[in-house]
Amino acid sequence: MAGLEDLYREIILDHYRSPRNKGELETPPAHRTEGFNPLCGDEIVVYVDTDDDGNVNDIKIGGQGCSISQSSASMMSAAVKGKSVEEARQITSAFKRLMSIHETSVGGDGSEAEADDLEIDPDIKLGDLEALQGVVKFPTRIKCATLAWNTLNQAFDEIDEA
Amino acid sequence: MAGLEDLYREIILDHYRSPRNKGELETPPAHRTEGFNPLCGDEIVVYVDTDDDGNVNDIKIGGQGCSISQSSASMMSAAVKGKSVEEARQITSAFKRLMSIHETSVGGDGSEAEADDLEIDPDIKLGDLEALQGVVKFPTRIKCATLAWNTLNQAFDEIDEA
Amino acid sequence: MSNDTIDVAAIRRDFPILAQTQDDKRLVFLDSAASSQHPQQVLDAMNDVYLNSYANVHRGVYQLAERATSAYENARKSVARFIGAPSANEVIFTKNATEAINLVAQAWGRANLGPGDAVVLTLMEHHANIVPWQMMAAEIGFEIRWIEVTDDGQLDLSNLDQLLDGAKVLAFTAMSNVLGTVNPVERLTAAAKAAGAITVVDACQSVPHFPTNVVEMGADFVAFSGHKMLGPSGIGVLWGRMEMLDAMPPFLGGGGMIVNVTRDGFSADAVPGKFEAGTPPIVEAVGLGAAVEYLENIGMEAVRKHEVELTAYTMRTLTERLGDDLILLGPSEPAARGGVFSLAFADVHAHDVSQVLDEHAVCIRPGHHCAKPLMKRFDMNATARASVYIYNDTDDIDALADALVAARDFFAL
Amino acid sequence: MSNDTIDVAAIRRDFPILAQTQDDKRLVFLDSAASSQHPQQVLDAMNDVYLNSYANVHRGVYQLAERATSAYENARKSVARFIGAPSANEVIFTKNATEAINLVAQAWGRANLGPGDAVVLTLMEHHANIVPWQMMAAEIGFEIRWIEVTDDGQLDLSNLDQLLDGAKVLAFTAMSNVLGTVNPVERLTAAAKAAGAITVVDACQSVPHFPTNVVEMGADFVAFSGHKMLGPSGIGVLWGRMEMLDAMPPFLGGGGMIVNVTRDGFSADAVPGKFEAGTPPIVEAVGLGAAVEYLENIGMEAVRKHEVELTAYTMRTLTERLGDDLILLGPSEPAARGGVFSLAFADVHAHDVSQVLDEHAVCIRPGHHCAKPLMKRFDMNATARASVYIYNDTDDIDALADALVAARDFFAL
Ligand SMILES: Cc1ncc(COP(=O)(O)O)c(C=O)c1O
Ligand SMILES: Cc1ncc(COP(=O)(O)O)c(C=O)c1O
Repeated sequence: MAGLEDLYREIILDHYRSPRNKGELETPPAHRTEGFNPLCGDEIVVYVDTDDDGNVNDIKIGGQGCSISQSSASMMSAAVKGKSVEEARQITSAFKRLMSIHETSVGGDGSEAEADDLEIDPDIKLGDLEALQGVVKFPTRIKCATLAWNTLNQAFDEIDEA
Repeated sequence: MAGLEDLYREIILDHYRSPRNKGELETPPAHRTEGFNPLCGDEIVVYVDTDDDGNVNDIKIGGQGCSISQSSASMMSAAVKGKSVEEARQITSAFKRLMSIHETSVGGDGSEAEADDLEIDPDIKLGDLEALQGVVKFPTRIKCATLAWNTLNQAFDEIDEA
Repeated sequence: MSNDTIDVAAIRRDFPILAQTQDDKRLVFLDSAASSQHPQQVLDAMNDVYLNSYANVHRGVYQLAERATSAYENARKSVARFIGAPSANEVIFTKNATEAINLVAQAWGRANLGPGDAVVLTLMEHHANIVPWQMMAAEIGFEIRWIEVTDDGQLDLSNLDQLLDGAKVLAFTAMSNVLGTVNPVERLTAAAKAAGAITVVDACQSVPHFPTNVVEMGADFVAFSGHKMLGPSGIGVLWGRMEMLDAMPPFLGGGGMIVNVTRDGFSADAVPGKFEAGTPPIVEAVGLGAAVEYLENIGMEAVRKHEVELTAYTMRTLTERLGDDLILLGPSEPAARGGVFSLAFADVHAHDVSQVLDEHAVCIRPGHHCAKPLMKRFDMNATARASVYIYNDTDDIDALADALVAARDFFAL
Repeated sequence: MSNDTIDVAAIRRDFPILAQTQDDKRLVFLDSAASSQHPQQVLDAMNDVYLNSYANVHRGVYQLAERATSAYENARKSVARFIGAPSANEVIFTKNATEAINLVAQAWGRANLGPGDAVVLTLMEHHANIVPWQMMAAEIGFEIRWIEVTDDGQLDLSNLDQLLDGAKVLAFTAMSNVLGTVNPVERLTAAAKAAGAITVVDACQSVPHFPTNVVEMGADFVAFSGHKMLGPSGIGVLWGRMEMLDAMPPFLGGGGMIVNVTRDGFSADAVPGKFEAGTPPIVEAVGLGAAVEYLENIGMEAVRKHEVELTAYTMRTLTERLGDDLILLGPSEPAARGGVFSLAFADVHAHDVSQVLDEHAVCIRPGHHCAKPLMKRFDMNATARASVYIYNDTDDIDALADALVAARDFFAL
């Protein structure tokens, strides 16, 4: 099963089995946003607490999903916690680029193709998240990997609008 | 053009060129019913004047259509004029049987397949109308040949209901 | 082999796609509940139209058009015969079952439902038999009532009379696409009739697998799709009782569904034309006609018997090989269900199971199967669903079991 | 042959159906305006899916499903490129153009039109662009206004501003399927925009024959069918500006168009999923994608040039051979029209003309061509319509003229 080891790296399975920042935050002050993968039924709930200076003070993840969507959410939470919203958005863009969004097709869903065209700071390091690179070879799984990120972005948008 | 001579018998062309009973009747006392062939746009208007004893005192035909629908209407008017409504319905059934309705398929149109199941008097003679038999070999033209008859039947139904 | 058993090896030879290998492994296709594969006979029938007799239907007098029209109308007759419809004119071709149900919910619904009315659905419906009613409920303001589902995946009919009291519609699936549950169609239609409600049966999962007689079902409307019964994509069927279809307004407007059009308005054609606006899926209907003939040649009794046997084998094998590690939703009695198996491991997500199975060339489908209210009822967000058809045999089930064992082991802590 | 001319003989070799004879006569197919024929490349693309890569789309993780999904989505991209759509997600697959127009009239219409509003149509519309609006007018109570048609078959735009005053929608055909008239699309969309009306362009007869750029057209919605542009039956396209599609409610409800469904309601998916309820015409979309690539290889400029030349030849030949016996509707300038010829003899009905032509293996269509209000305008109930495409040449036109002469003589008094 050569292909499978590409997809299911050890670190991914580790985050799946021991998810970081799992749980809920009180709302308010935190903001709660739900995301769905309409194809497979995965649900993500992102609780994010930002302060007046635009920093992600805390983040918690709820919901159910496959190893890819859950581990991606777990790694995301670790990557953005304590960062500024601006940096978090940059990491999101960098991650989506890693997922080849814009270059490869995902099929059927408007949102992916509309990924934002932010200039990405070359200093952004994805670290552990790079382990998800193998997902690119499994096109339908890209939606699993990006679910949490799209939900986080939506949470930021909702906070901005409020 | 062997096939064509089957379809366009001389008597058919004669009725087409010199239609019998063409015109209108005053309504009331006559009854006016329109029929359409939705496929080709042919229109038939049947004016029929029945008396209290259930006889077709007079009939006139209006509308536009192809040689088959026009000649069939013309022959029909000649065949039913002066007959009782009951006889006229019998002739209609006999004519539809000649058109193989029930046995062959016509396609798409509910009304044809629902042709009534009257017992047909074996004494009914179709006479000139037999010339239309060739139409059976040209399935789409069956609708042309039966348009006037369906319209007449509808007129009788409307008179019955009134 | 006796007359009522089917020769799977011979059938497989008719399905070119099943001969392929994936990484040198025999392809094991267990996703027919989503969409089935196609025998060469169906492809030949469609190619024959395109190569020899293609034209738009119902409008030409030339020979190609006559041949295309009669091929299309003969398909209508074949489908009518297959489902026991009293008249071919009661068979309306749509693009899929979803359009068929929307046609009823929207065209019949707008003409017949009002605020304060009630429509009864079951909790095991596919979204295709939920969302159209929810859309109309939002527009019109009627109530939707739900027949609950028991723990072993049956409809809970204990309060049926109460649910039907004052209801105008009962819409339900003949067989669950998630649980495999075969519902008591005749009991349900009879109860609805007694309560004065019309019935809409989603027969997507039953028509391909069971002998069907719409008159015996006692329904007013029956919807199904061609692509789940060996037919092509792009074609579905709405059967309706003529009386209902006659009295209903049209759904889509356009060419082919009118008797006359003036500046001031239009008059609709007779059924079925009234409901087939625009150029229909001509060649797709012909393909479905060929699929129906293929199934008739096998015999639907034999199809059902094969599937009950394979269902029993599947349940036995999965229990033997995976025991308590694997949850199988739905009724435990093979004869009470169709060949649809929704599986779940406690610790491995359906999506991951499917991925491992794909490595074994075993094709199954993970997800909510367009039945989210039902998934919620069982507190799941996804299952891995395997489903069988005439071309599946015990080898396929053994391969499924092997691959499931591998999936469990791969993700074992 | 230069680069912008087309090689009809080479093209004809790609269309197996055109090689057939009828009573030893070469088949002369002149009914492409109703539905066109299919190059082997389109049939091969569809067979390839059925033989190698068929599965339901968007829902499986196994390789067949991945391949089917990407074939389907690649077709969307091909169509988007062909019509100059800014995003592939603006391309919605329907079963035909009629469904596409109904989608706009019903889903956009119910959300945006009210009593007292006005919708402007032209008198040369196909029923597909009349009846959906009449159905909504009857439901909602808005007014329908008509752009008249001049004697030479052009839109009478003298009172356009007045007609558009206060109108919410202008829906019109880019090219008449009866008269061949090519309408001034950009002028009409600009006038509508200035008046605050949205525009719906019925591009059934233009997309197959002209280079198309939906952005330059300036329309909000554009509808067309696959089966008139070398594609299979069972597939149509609605293109819409993303902003419009985003803001609209869905049309059909079911699987594949939702993000979530609960007992209490549903939330709709993003465009295009929102408008593609149920299993879509998967293989039909792939066939349309292949058709688009076939046309791109020829080049739409070359297609148009060929048709203008053939139109000029047709008009010249018919005049020479039949003179005043034959009436040809529509504009007299070949460059102002498409290759659609509605013909009428004073004394021979179109149905009879077609019948005689069929004996000569010449396939044309008699009738009202689903444009009864237009026929009435010209005081006719039927014409005999011949129409050309890339596989027609001057031999076909000569055969048409011969057969018309024979028809006239057969029915001569
Ligand atoms: C101008 C025009 N509009 C609409 C249609 C309807 O297309 P379809 O029947 O494919 O829905 C046609 C073709 O019949 C047409 O020519
Ligand atoms: C029970 C049931 N109903 C409805 C549908 C919808 O069928 P389609 O997608 O062909 O419209 C399906 C299949 O997806 C089904 O299984």
